Amino acid sequence: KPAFFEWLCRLGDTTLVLGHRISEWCGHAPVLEEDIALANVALDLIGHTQMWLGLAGEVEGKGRSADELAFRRDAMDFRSLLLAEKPNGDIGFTLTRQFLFDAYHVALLRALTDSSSVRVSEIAAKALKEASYHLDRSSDLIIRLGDGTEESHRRVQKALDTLWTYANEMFVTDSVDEAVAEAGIAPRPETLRAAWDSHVSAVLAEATLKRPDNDFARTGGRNGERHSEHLGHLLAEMQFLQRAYPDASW
Amino acid sequence: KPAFFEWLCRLGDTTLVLGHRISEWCGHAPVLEEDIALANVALDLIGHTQMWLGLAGEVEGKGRSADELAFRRDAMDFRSLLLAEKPNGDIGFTLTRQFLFDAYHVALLRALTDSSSVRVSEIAAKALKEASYHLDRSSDLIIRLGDGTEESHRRVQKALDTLWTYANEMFVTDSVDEAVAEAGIAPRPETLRAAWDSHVSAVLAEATLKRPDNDFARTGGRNGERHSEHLGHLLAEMQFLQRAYPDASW
Amino acid sequence: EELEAAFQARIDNNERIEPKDWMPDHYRKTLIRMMGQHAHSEIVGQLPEGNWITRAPTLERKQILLAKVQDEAGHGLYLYSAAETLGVSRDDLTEQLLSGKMKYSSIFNYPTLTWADIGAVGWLVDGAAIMNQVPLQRTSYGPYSRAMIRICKEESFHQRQGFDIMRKMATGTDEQRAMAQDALNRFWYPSLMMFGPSDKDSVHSDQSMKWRIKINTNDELRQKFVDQTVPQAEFLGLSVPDDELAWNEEKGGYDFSQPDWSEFFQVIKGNGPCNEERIEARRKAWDEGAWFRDALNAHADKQAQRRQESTLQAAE
Amino acid sequence: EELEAAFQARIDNNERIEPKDWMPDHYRKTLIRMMGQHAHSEIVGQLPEGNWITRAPTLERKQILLAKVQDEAGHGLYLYSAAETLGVSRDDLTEQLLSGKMKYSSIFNYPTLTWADIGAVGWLVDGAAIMNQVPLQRTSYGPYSRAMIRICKEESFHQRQGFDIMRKMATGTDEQRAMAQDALNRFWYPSLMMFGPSDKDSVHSDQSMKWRIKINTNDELRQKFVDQTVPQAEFLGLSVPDDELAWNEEKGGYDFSQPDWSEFFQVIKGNGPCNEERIEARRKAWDEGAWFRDALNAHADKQAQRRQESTLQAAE
Repeated sequence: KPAFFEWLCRLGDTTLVLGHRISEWCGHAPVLEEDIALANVALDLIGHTQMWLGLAGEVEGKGRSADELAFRRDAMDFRSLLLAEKPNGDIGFTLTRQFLFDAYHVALLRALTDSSSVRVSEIAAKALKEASYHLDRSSDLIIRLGDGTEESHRRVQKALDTLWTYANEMFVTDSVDEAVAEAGIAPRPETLRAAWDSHVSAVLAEATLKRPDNDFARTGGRNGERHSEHLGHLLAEMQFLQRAYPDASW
Repeated sequence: KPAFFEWLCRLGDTTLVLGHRISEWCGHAPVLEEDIALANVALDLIGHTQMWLGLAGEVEGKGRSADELAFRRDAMDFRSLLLAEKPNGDIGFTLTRQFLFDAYHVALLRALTDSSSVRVSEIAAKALKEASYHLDRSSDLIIRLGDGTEESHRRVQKALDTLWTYANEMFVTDSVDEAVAEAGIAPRPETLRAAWDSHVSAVLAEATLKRPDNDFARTGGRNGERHSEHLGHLLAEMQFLQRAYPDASW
Repeated sequence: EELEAAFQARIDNNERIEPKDWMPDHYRKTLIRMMGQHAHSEIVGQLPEGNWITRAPTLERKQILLAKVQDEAGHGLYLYSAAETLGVSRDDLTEQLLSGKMKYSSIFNYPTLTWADIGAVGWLVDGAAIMNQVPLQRTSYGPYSRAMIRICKEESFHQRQGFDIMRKMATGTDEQRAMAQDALNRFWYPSLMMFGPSDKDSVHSDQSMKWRIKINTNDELRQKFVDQTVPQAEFLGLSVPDDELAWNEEKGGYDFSQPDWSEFFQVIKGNGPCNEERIEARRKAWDEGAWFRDALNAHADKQAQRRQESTLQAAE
Repeated sequence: EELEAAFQARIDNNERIEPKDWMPDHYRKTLIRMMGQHAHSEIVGQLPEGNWITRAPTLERKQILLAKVQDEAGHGLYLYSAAETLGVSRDDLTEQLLSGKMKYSSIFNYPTLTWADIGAVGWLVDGAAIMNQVPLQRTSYGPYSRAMIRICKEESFHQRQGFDIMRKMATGTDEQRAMAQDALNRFWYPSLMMFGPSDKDSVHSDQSMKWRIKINTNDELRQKFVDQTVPQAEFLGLSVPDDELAWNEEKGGYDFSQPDWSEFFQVIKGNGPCNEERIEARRKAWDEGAWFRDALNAHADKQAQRRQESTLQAAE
């Protein structure tokens, strides 16, 4: 039970934080089509957050709603991937981060459609449609940017090199994952690596980008042991109204 | 009384917000000497804030401390100058903002040393020493940047043109100012303009910079009627701990 | 001259003008200006609302706001496309926005300072926009008219959402109520300004009405807006910041104070609260995105070349 | 050889080496490396603490933290100046930091995540730094020794302030206590790493000790740090995250677990939690400030020229 709650927070916090990051682009994207597409991705991710944290609240059984989990926990209690916490950088950096996440997200959600938890499999099925669309889009853009100009190639390659060790966190299996895997709720993260690798490698090849070879995994986000400094700033902004007006309803 | 409180908040909120902005430079300045100097200015301004808001709390008589006023009021209740709320931009922008403010600050504090309120005149005397030093420094830097390279000249001129209409807010007199002036506590802001103009014009001339001629005053910060969008973001960050942990003492 | 007469006859006959039809040069220019301004307003209009996406108070409110801002970008897209049928490209229009040659609605130079402002923007600003736009569904230029039909449908949805935020705030805690009243105070007159100066001071109006690019006068629409909005404010328990406001039985509408038109002209001149910041944000997005747009073009060129090469090879 | 012997004799005689004195090339290089690294650590060390200035919980805490970060920049300044006496410029050293050729203390690659971390940094990190630095007041190179004397005085003040934050947190609400414990958990082992690898794995040590650039061994200092810190943690009611920790009567000190040295080497390699972000922040400050430094130089040149011209005119 606590493992299941914890694991749900890992999902919901990651989509929340990443959705927040993406939403920071609203009105500031380099082309109108990206303004629309990024808002759409953010919207989907916040939708997933509602479902995952909603379920987390139910599983916890203390009557906390998705909103309470989202807006009333401090950084220490968050379980978001470090990758999601990374600031946006330029649009190439944002799309690279998205691509690395989307490939993992799709592999994960696909596996979760077979979850022993009906609730999990239902949510996963809904989310998978959206995530697949995100992945199509980000894969396509990585190919176009990687195989675009020298500058776009250089920028995306640099983003990839920077983000790689953060992406590796997605495939680290710990005791929470073991417990949830035991219960048939979710796959061990390490088992998602092969599918991820094959999709990512194929896209990078077409994009003429070099797959980084640093296997080191920067960890601490998903297990909550050591987040990035960015998370606190993000939450200060995100949670302001709920913190400043705890008695209000909106 | 309410006018006096309001007027004290105008001072204290402005030094608080400007001190916050300056402190954002810590560790990010272009030379080590600026890291040190900017931290020093921020430190002084936060010190002034403690004195002004401390007195404001006393005058209000509801038992609110300087910290409560600083960390538990939302944007609507702030009375900071729009100039102070402006994001830092590059170091030239920051120093231009500082120069325009310092020249006003010195003129104001000098006048306040003759305040009918002993408390005000005491605080002003203390703050004046520091503010005079700030003004010497920022004046000197404006001269060096204005009469430096073409690029530095262009950057500072642009900052000046952008900030000018915000600076004009410092000299707008409203009913609060009238009431406080009636009581001999403080001068009417408009009376500070001449001293400001003469210092600013002299420095700009030496800096080979052109004095902007837009007399329009962007208002709404000092009277609280229409702040900038920046203030809310700044407060979300600044007030996070006090908002998230209302029962804690630090 | 003959062409012009025939053109005017078609308009008088309620026919739609389509891109390939002949049209007077001035008609084309006026439409480009209107549609461009309208498109720019949607784009710049993302900014004041976008300012609160990261601080939306609940997940649901965040989703609603994201969807709304996304719709606005979508409206921008329809309108630029419609303008392109008149022979002006989106990039051209964007350059004109950034250089200050073309304007956007002045209302977006006002800041959003509390969450209630997001309600007020939906309720008042979208409300005023709809008032302006509903008649434009029947405008004489076909692509513009069709874009407006799609847009109006979504806008009225946005307005209801804005009103819903206001209702929550106005019936919430004391602090929320204060925010709601403050938002109304700050957005009331700027919303009235959205209809433009009084008819007697308004340029370009006559010809535009003859061409059915403009359907109602500014003052008509403003009156209609006030008449619709005042009862809503009463329903919310908020007071409209106008001491002169009074029901006038005779005209069947409210008497109300005019906004401060000198403020309006200052805002247009660039002295609004957020003018620079709005344009600066858009310029930054445009300039910093240049490499991105270049890359997509370069890739498209490469792909085209590759297709051509493989066609040639297949033909050999 | 003779020179070297005389040089070593002076050191053995506890004399200070001064900039104009002859010194072996390797002594100079080792000192440049040490002092440069030390200066860079002060500069980079501004970042994790600077991260909380804008969120400090009270005005007084904000002032204390500002003053502390300012002191660190000041220490950087002393140390760069002291290094300059060895013939290397501050700009050179900065370039070497940014290119990765020179290091800074690995501890600053760890993030500050809660307000308690600001306490932990003062208490543990400054505590460990002082342990390293106190002996350096007696180091053989005069300018370095004098810089250390100034620095140590301020550092011990910082350490007390850090401990004071921890005390407030450890005796505060449940949430504050949890933050304090969490900060100790995260900073304990990285602080132990600050003394460097165990003596048996440490390079450069012997020669440095002979030259009195280094006074104590890494393990000696680490033991001293643990012995000093454990009772403080007990006083705070916090538990040191080490199951092996136990008082050893015989050696008159604590037995404790070694940190995970593979983590240490990963951090040095660049895989610490914040390596890129730290260097990126410094690089950005440096690159974006180039125009500013150029302008100050250009102005100084102009002024010098003007003075020269007016001197010439006066002479005519």
